[in-house]
Amino acid sequence: MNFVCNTDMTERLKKKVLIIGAGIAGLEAAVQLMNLNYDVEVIEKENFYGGHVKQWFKTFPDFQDTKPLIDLIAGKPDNLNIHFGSVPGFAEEQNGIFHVITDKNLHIHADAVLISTGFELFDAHRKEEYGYGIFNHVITNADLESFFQNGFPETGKLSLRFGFIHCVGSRDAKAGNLYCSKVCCATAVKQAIEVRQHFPDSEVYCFYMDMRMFGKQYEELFQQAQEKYGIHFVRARLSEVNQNFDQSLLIKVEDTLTSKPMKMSLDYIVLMSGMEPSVSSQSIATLFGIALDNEGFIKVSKPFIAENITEKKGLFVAGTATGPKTITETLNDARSAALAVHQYLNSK
Amino acid sequence: MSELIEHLKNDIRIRESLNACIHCGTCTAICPAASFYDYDPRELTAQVHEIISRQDEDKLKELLSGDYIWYCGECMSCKTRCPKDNVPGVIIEALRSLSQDSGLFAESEKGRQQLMIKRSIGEWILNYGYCVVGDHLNLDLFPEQGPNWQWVLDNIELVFEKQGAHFMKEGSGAMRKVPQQDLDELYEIFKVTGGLKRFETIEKFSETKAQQMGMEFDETHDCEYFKHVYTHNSKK
Amino acid sequence: MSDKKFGFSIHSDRQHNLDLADKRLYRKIALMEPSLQRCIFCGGCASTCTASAFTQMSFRLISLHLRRGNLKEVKSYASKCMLCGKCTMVCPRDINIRHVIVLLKKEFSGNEF
Amino acid sequence: MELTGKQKIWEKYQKEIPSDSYYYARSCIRQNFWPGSENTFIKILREELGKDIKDEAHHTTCTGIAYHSDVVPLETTMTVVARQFSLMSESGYEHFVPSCITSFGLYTEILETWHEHPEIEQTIRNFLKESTGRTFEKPKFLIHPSDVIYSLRYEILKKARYRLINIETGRPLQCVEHIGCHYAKMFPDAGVGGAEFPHVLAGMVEAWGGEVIDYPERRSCCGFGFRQYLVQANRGYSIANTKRKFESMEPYKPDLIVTNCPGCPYFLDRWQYVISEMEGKIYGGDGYGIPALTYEELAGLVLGYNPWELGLQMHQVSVEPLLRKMGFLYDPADKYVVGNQIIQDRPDHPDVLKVL
Repeated sequence: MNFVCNTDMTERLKKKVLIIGAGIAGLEAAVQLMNLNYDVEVIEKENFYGGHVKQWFKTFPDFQDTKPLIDLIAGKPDNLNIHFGSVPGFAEEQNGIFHVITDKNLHIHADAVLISTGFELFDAHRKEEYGYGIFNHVITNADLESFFQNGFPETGKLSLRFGFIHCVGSRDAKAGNLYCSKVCCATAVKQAIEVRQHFPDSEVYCFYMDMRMFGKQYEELFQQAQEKYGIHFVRARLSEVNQNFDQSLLIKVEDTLTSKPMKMSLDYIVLMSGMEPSVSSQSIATLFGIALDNEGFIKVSKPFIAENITEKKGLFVAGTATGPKTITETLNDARSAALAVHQYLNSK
Repeated sequence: MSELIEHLKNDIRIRESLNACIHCGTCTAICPAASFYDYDPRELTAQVHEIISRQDEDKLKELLSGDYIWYCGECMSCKTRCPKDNVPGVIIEALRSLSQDSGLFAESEKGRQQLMIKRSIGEWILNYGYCVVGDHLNLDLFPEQGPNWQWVLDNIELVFEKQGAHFMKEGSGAMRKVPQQDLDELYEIFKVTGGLKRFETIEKFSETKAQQMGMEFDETHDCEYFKHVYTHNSKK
Repeated sequence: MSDKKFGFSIHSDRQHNLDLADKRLYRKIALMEPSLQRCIFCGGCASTCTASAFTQMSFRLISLHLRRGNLKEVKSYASKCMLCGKCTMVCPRDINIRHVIVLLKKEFSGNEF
Repeated sequence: MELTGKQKIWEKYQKEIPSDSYYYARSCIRQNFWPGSENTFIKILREELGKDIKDEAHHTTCTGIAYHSDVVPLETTMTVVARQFSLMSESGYEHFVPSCITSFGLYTEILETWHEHPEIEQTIRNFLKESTGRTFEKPKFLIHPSDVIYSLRYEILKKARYRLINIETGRPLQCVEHIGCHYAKMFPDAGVGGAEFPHVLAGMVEAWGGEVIDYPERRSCCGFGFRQYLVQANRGYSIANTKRKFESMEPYKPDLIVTNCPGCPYFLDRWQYVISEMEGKIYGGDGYGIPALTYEELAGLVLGYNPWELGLQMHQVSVEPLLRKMGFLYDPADKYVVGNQIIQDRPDHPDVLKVL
């Protein structure tokens, strides 16, 4: 089958696809669908596109700046039609046509809808014992990215000790998330290296349960972190954080490989908050009457063979709205979703 | 099917507090016993999980006969932490119950100490209606109480009266004498629910053990065996 | 020794304090054999180790204890090694384990911990 | 970053505390070592605040200490607890207030177990019926007396005669609060402020003018460990725990320790004496040690009650230095006067720890 747009189709009245969410999944799918000659409209709750990636400084494993990457995706078509600061407030389907009204009272009639509402970072406040929002130097992976982008607060100290805490809000029944958030191990290694580059005199520890370096070049990155940057990896999960008299942070873990309780002082603790289902995904699922899976992500109709198709005809899903994904996976998923939409509309 | 393992498996505390362990060590990190004994609640949890899933009765007997299950202080700090909803401290409760009810407690130094607890706290409950009774807490058994407590003991009725307490007097109030009818009800509860049976089991196996160890044994706090289990610590 | 008056002594704390760990030897060895830094504590070395069949030898634990500054343990384990080199052959991170042990043995010769 | 984390947590863990009609169950340890504290609690509620609190003769231990020292089976403990509820129902009360934290934790756990497993509750009902002929209603509210004092802390403040302020410096007294593990570690929702940053004592301290110290070992156990203290051979565990806490709080120079659980002040008090005897070490206070009080004693001091009726002479660590800091007017001689009798005996002095 030939997926490239053909002349028959251009002559027909263009079919419309509504994409909800202008993160990298929504953007990539939009571009692909426009190339397939569909009329695409995107609504985005924020006033910018690029989603979480936009707030990230660099990617792993290759330390690319994120900004050019987003421009590369979004910059392809000049006429990308995005309604910023809008969320769907009403949705109805009749005879295969979706009628969506936004909170700004914009009416959209679409032949297909693609949900790309992404994820939310786990709110680290919920791990009360980690002291986020209580102790000044307990930060999250997202805070650290913003420090990289906007500069670190003055510390007055050169030889800082950093501790990266993996699995924050992931693999945790107490947090309600039993799944692995997948990208945090690689993110931690990336950020640990960046910290060492930023503060050459610093000492960096990663506290992990399992190093899940599954992607191409990830394991190499891990090895580089150990060898080239002297980053220490300790198999442990953080139990609690306290503050020392000198204001440094005291952590308690078990050094599981020697079976001993262990404590150490740190200047910064970076919590690797995992991916959680976004609130938007949940409200949109309710709006369109589709189900969520056990973890609260949008449920796909058939694993493996229809990962982008929801249980409702004409309603598609792409990116981290269905579960944690890397940037590469998200972009591939978006292309796959575009294809699924195309197949659907082509056979309609 | 092993009876011991069935018993353990059906204990509500095991049913509610034992899941697969991911060996993260958040329990051990803050466990007081892990700091001050050679003990690791993470390993304990994994061990019990394995015993049950493999039906390994020999391993269970070994565990119930050893010191390892007696180190935990049941502070339950582990309950707050575990990301898999395990509670090593509650698993310990189930193991200790089984160790006593099977008599295996008498095989370990730490397990044998249960006799002292039965003969103090245990009996005070039935005799007075309290777990702790001040005038039994003398400085011979509890020297750390210090000179002020000795002074309290020497003048206990007056000191308690000063604070509005009713030391072993009728009526309500602190350290009042619990009426006999209530003690009778407690006794009946212990009889019906297995409390007395556990006491008897502790006594019975302790006596046998004392004979094996060649130590004098009677019902007092002064016999050789009682003093031995109360004070002996081979680890230090 | 139990205190005479009270009948017990204050237990010592097993908790490891990483702030106080002496990491000088680790740094020194890692400088001479940088591949040591790549260790992922998989235990491949220990499971193939000839000495570990008869003693407590485990290079995995040497690697850990060296990083934690537990030099007594490191010395004791290292003394068990017969330098057969099987561990070096199985290491998935290609660490020159044999060389690390040779360096440690040199370090400890004449030094009592 | 805005550091409002603690406030947010405190808002999250505010439990409903009924304002009147309490059925009080006394604590084995509190009655023995701090009998004045229990009476002070009743006095504050009845006399200062006009509340109804039932204090009757027929209730007993919950067996908690024996249960956690493992000599009493779970079924026995549950049935004894059911009997306590039966006494409460019989008296026409619905708000159960156990003085002990071990009890409070155990009651919470048992109610939770019964909720999850109604068949167990039925078994226990049958046991109770068979052994005593009793039936029972479950309490509508299970609250700890410290929850009650917490909820009334500002009313107590209105009647306060003293503040937790050093009258010489005008600065807040530095207070260590120690919660007691079984208050909220097992069921964070059961405690005011939750398990990690409990507010129940911190709220009292702050309301009454003091400042709470957050030291690294704040969350650690006092070291009781049930069998680990009860058996002499194991006491090295108990004291080691407490010592670790003292060492951790020492740099903050605490003026006092306030506790929630009846057992904790015992260990935080007595082990200071033992450490001083064994190692010659005294934590803080010009050789006098750090007074470890119950929250009832603290409330009583704020209200200006006679320290010797509160029972402060039963502590091994002398409280007089604290009373002086607060500017508390007290009669040193009254320590030994009971009615028209005078106790002639005086306690011996420890070898190292200074006492008054």
